[in-house]
Amino acid sequence: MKSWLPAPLLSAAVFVVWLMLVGTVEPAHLLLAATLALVLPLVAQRLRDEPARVQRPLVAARLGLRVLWDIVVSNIEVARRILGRQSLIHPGFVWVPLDITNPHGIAALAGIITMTPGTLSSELTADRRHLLVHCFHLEDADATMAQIKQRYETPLREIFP
Amino acid sequence: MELAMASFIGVLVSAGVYLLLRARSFDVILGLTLLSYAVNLLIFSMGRLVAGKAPILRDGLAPTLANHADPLPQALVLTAIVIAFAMTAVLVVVAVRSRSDSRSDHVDGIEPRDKGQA
Amino acid sequence: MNTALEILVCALLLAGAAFALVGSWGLVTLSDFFKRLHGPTKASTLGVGGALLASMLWQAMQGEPSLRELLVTLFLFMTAPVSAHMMAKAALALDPSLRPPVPPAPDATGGRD
Amino acid sequence: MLEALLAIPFVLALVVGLLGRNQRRTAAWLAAAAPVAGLVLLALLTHGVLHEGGVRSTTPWVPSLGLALSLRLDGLAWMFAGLVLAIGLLIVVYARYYLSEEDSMPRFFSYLLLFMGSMLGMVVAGNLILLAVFWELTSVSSFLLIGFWNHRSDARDGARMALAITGAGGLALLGGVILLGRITGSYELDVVLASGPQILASPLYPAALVLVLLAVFTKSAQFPFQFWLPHAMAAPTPVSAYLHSATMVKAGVFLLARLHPALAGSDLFFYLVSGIGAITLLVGSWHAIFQHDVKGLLAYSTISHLGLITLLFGLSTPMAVVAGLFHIINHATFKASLFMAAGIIDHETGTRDMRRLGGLFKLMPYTGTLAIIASLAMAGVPLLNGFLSKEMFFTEALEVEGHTFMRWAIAGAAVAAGAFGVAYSLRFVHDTFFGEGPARVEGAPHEPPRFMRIPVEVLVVVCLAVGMAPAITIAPVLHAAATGVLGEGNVPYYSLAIWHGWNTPLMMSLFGLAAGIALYFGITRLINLYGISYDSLGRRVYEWKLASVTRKADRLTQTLGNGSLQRYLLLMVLAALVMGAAPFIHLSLSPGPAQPMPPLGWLVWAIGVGATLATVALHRHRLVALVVMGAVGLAVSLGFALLSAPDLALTQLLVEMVTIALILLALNYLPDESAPEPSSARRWRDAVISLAAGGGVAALVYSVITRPLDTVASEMLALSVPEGGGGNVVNVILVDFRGFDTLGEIAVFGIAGLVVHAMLRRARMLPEARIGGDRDSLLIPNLVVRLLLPLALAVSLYLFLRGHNLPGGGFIAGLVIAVPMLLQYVLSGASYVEQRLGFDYPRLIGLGLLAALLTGLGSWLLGYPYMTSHTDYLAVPLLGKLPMASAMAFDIGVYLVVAASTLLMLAMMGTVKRPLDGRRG
Amino acid sequence: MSPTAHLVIAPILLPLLAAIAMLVIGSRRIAVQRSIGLLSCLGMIALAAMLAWHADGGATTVYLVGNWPAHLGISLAVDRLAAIMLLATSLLALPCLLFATGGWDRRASHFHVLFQLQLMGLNGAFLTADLFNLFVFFEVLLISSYGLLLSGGRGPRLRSGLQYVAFNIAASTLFLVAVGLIYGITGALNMAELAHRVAQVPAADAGPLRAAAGLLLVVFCSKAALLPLYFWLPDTYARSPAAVAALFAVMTKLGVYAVLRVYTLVFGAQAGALADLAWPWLLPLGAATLVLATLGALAAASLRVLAAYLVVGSAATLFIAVGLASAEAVGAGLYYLVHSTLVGGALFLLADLVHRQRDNAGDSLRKLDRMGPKALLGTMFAVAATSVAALPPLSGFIGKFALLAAVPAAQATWLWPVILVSGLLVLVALASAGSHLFWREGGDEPAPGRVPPLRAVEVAATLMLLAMGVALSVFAGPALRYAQDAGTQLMAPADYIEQVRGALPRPGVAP
Amino acid sequence: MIQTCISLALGAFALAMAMNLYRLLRGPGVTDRILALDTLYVNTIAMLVLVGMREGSTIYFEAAVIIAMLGFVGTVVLSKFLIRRDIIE
Ligand code: NA
Ligand code: NA
Repeated sequence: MKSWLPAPLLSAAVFVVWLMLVGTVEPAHLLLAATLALVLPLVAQRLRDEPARVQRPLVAARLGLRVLWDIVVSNIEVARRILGRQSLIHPGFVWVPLDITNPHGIAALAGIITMTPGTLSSELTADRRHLLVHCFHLEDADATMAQIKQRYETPLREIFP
Repeated sequence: MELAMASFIGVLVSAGVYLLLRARSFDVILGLTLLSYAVNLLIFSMGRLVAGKAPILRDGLAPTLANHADPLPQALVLTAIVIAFAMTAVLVVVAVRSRSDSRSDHVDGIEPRDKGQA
Repeated sequence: MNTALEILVCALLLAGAAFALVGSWGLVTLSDFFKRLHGPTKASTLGVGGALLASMLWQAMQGEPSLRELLVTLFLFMTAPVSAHMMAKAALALDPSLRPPVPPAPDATGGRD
Repeated sequence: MLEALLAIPFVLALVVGLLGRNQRRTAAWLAAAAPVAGLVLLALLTHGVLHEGGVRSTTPWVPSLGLALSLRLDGLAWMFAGLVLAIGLLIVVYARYYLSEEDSMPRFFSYLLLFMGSMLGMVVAGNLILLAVFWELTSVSSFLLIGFWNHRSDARDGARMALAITGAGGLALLGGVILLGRITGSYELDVVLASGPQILASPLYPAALVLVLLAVFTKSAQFPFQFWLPHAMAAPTPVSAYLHSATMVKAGVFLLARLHPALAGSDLFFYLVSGIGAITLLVGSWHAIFQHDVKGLLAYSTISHLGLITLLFGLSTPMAVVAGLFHIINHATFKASLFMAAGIIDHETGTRDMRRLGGLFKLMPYTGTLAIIASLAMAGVPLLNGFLSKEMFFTEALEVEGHTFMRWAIAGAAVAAGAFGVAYSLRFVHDTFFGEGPARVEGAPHEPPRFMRIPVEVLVVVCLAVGMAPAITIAPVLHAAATGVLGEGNVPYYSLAIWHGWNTPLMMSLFGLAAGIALYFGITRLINLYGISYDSLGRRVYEWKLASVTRKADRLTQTLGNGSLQRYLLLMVLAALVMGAAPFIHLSLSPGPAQPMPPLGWLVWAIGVGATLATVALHRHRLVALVVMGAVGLAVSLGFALLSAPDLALTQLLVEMVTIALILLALNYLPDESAPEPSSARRWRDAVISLAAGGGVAALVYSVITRPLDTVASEMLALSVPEGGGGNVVNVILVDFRGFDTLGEIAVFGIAGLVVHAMLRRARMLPEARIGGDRDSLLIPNLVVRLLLPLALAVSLYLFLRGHNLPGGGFIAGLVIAVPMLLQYVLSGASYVEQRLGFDYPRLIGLGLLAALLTGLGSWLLGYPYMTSHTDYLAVPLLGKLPMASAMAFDIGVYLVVAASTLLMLAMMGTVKRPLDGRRG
Repeated sequence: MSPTAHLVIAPILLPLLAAIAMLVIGSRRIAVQRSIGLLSCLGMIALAAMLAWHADGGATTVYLVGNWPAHLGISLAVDRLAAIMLLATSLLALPCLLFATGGWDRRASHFHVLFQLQLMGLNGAFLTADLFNLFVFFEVLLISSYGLLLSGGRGPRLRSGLQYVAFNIAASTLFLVAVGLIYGITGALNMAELAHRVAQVPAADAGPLRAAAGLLLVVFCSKAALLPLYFWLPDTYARSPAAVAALFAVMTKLGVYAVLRVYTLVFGAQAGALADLAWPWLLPLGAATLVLATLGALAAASLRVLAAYLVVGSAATLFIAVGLASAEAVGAGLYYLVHSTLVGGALFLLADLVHRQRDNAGDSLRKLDRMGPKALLGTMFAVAATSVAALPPLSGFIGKFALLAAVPAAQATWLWPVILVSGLLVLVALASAGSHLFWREGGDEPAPGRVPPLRAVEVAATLMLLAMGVALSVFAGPALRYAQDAGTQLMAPADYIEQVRGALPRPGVAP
Repeated sequence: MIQTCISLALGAFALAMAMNLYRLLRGPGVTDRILALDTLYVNTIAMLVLVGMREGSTIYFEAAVIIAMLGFVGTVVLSKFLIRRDIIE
């Protein structure tokens, strides 16, 4: 199993992406999609040290929705600040200590932080223990840090143990 | 529209030629890149400027030039883009090697102030 | 139904456009690089996302439902953070003084498990 | 037989040339065999010459040019051939003993035979072009012979000078004979010689004459070209004896004789030829008196005698022609023997300087006697052959018709030259054999080896025999030669008696003799001859000219091709400006109506123009310029997208990405900034030129694209689906209509990869600057990009498969896989990627090209031209019918080449090694 | 379709196939690469000979690639001119390759592949009847030439390589501008089709079309190194590896070929408002280039620079022939072209042999040194020099004679002196060079082992080229006849146009 | 109505792109320009999608996908250059 389907999630993604691309579910394309889903990850696998394994799909789905919501909310928030007076904006960096160790989890966390407006993951220390986050408007560093850890890191630790 | 295209091409050519005539290999590379944009646009516009009529045939649409942009210049531009890229790649490598060997990134491989002594 | 959908499409379009505009406005007006870096994330998330959603809906209304726009969104959501991350790193590399000192390592209990 | 006569020397030259350096005897024997065989053949041909109007043979060579290997042996040619062969034989014998151990005998004789063959070829040529061919060959072979002692600088210089002067003459001759061919319609000598009146009447005649005479005057060392001959004396003496007395220098006067029927008869001919001849006669004989080198004296004497012969041919009367021919023979005999004698003297004493010579008669009386007899012949003393022809000359000089001034001038010149001739002959005899000396010479001079003397003896005997019994010795030969020039029955009556009574010519001779003796002793009394240092004006002019031409050439070349790319490119731009603008001096631009601009267009325009201008403004800050230029690319590809060219938009986008990466890779090894330019004038100049170029192109584009177009593309649209099997017409063009372009294009692309590979695989370069610290693992981007790769593969495959009907295709698909791979390289490092996904990219390029090539070849099997596409539908169970266009297989090749080559370039750029010693260069 | 019908395209496919085979087999097995390369070159000679023989019938053979009519697809066409070019190229290629097998091919990565692909580009350029396809093949051969020039190179070679590459890319850009404009005005790319359309172009388009044709002329002249665009050449050629420089001897000829082809066919006598567009420029520029090239030769400081200037001079001579625009002159020019290609190549090979036999001075014409086997090299030099200097009886003489004979009286008054005097100065330059190299000795005895012995293959390759030149003189009759027939054919392009435009695709193919 | 909205949205995106252009040309830092270019790319996606909507055409989709998937390449390599100079180590 592991040898020819090393990353089932990735295979699924390829399968779906293919069907999305061709926009049909004809048998020929299903077959082709399946084939690609088997073959392409094998190729890509050679570049990957450890495949991502998603453990808790439900948690993941919930996290996804939460992120979407946060994106909307913080978009509005940041937009408001941009259109407002510049002097009211107090940007700043925060080193977020990481508890999560799974590299995919870290990557996901960094991505989520960046995608939600107002925060931006800028750097990861070499030991992967700290993530430098730049905040568009930093009022309380500890609160921001805690919020990131609670809203995103905790579920991610479940998803990527 | 034609005027805009022609003027854009003209600006690209001017910029490209100006950079082409500079003394440093990198500037020449930039100049040739700009010139290649200009040339691609030029060939492309030789098929005349048509918006929204890609030369991709569909059922129910007669395959004529009234319904489709001239595909031939597009094909030529594709070839030209590819070739220009290939040439740029070679030029870049030559420039780098020349710089490394002669300690100067002057296109003549020698700093102007050294020229008298060489 | 169609009207409602149409309104939704319009809303998505206009909202997306507005966010993109604000993001780019931020890019123009904000005073330093790290602040400006936040602007475009608006464009790439809600801005483009809105347009893509609108397009998807619109196609569905035309009777040619397609998920391809979703694909664009997917790729954009994958890559945009990478861009931002890299630019931030680049800015820090150019001016290392911006980077605050790394705090001491968190206590071992919260660490590896 | 005629061919054999001509071939023998060349063949033997080759054979001798291949001999080893120590095979001296063999070389000499073979060299002697050539003239012996030639003389035998000539003897066999004699009957045909004397009684059958000549011997002819023709082999076609280049018929369309009228150039044939026509050989023609008439009396003139026969006489000259005899001269060349007979003296040639003597020279071989002489040289056998003259050359020292250090001299390579095979090489010498090879050159000598080459010359002999060329000379023979020239005299027996029956075609003017062929004559010119051999003429130049004599120049070339004489170059080799003069430069034989090439360790000596005077030999090298003399050889070069001789080649330059006589070679120039040869080129003039070529021009002249082409003109003659134009006048007469043929280069065949028989035709040309029969067309004298036609030639004289032609408007081209003066040009033809002048060109031919240039050849004559240079070859025969006539004024003002005479100066090369004394410098040719650096040659070994056998060469001087052969070339510079008997044969090569006679080529000029031979040509005068040869073309006499065709060219003579005009005032121009008369004045030019006799005038130059007379000047040369005087100049040569006067200068001969002041030479210190024995051979130099003989050389100037030769010049003067050649002037005499030229003068005779210039006079053009039949008697003058006879006299000229006669003197050719006489001069050849006495001068060759004198040169050989000079060679013996040189050989024995180690010097030819008359200031050091003297008193040799005591030491080598036999040689001295021979030399004195020959000198007397040269001086024109009665009972010797030189006297006879000189008498004929005096007679003719007195009978110059119609031109009173010329008659007096020529007669005067004749007497004066006679006196000078006596004077220098005296000097030669006196300063070498009598008086004080020899001084400061090597060893004890004594008589030379027996066989070295024989040739001199033979020639002196001829001088005496002809001088005393001309009627039985030389008359038949002279008659034959004169017939060859003047034609059967046109030879005048003349008497070759040694005594014609006390007539004016004899008086002139005697006066000249007396005056010459007086002159010599007068001069030696008045001035110290030995104190004169002599340098020829001609030589100085030649050298100065050559040096100044070379110097100017050098300066000009340095100025023009100054190694500046900027200059070369500027010239190209200017040339394009001129050629692009030139039509509009007469014509005008007449653009048609334009379409309105959509608002989005203005945005794209603004991005494009703004970014372009910014690129120029910022170009010195390279990274910045690169970033800004990225927006130009975006604008271009947006333009494509909005103007109905989705494939172009895609391609431009992708290429843009790779290009930026490539240039960045390069920037690592280049300075961050361009050095400031010293000259703002130059910037302004370039700016003006650039604006002109841009404005010109814009005007052209505008005027073209606003006018209607009738293009072949309409047919392509119509045929794309039914015959090309695809709805994306651009792709159908790429893989089918113009698939052959694409084959070339991917070849270019593949080659680019190979070139980059070849240039970098062993290169070691040091980056411009290094940023310290360890490499960042870039974990976050890395993981994303690795996730992206399989998805990109899927997209790539998708774009590939549908390319024939919708935007996409092999090239785009290839880049869509190459770009994420590029990211892998960037984020994970080259070694990481290569370890895991290391492909042999060059081989992949090969396989891609193979796929493309084979797809095209498939149609051969079906009997169709290369690359004929075949579309079919393959029925597959469950999947239904799959379109199988052969063009798609071709696209696989494109795909492979593009992906492999791009990756090869990036990988090579990314994996350059550092220099071993850590320093640049 | 008979198998022989495919002969037309074979000179393009054969080297491509050879290159592919080398790539697939891998670059480590040099012996295999050499064998493939030499076989391919031999095959090319055979193909070119067959095509030349076939073309001598006077017909233009057309090959419709992809079975499309000429104006839609890309067509190849063989007439005498194309055949001559193919033959000259293949005859030059074999000795060049042979020379390289003496060892250079080991030092330059991908040498054999690039060599074959350059031949593919050359052959394609000579065969194609399509203007844009001509551009593509130009690029194929150019990029291969970059590789051949630069692979294994360092220092000065890289410097002039940078100039060469940049200059040629600029020229290619201009090529595209010109082709684009021509398409934009006429709507076609096939040269026969263009010929047809150009003749009917409306007056309003004549100006831009003339401008486009003028730009194209600049491009071709820059390849052919015509004033004022030749200055790049001497350095580049002089610094190229010998086998490559020798092969480059044909590259300037390619420019001349392109001028001949395009400006007789498309903008020739029958082109209406655009008739005879190029000739008035070419004659004076050719003459001026000849003079300057001659001066360059006179001033040359090394044998290779001298050879390079001679290449420029020969191209200039060709332009004089072309500019005269008569069948005889063009015929003479074509003969001269073959001659100068072969002998120019030989001179570069020889220069390299000399260079390596003179340990300290190389091929310098300023410094003194000792030379290894003087007799052999000297004789080879003498033969080459005789030919180059247009001394009889070798091919150079015949070519120049034919050219002089073809100059009409009106131009002869100034052209003859130019040609003849430049010939003389070349003679002087070569005589000086020869006497310096082979007659003067000086400097120190080279350290033992420093001067490698001459390699047999290298000498054989050089001799082979010289022998070809000699053969060209011996068989000057038929050769010149062929060339002049080619000239006649070129000056009356109606048949070419008709054959190409009228060629019908083979029917019956079911897409 | 939708067409109007599309046009409005297009206008807005165009304006946004114009502002990106301003930052691109103005700088001041090289990172600002990279950011501007990146944003320009992102906005281009929306523009292409909107033009596709307006014209009822799907041919702009590929370009949108390509930019979304690979448009960040420029940003990444430029940033990497600033971080390490050597973009492929
Ligand atoms: Na076809
Ligand atoms: Na296809």
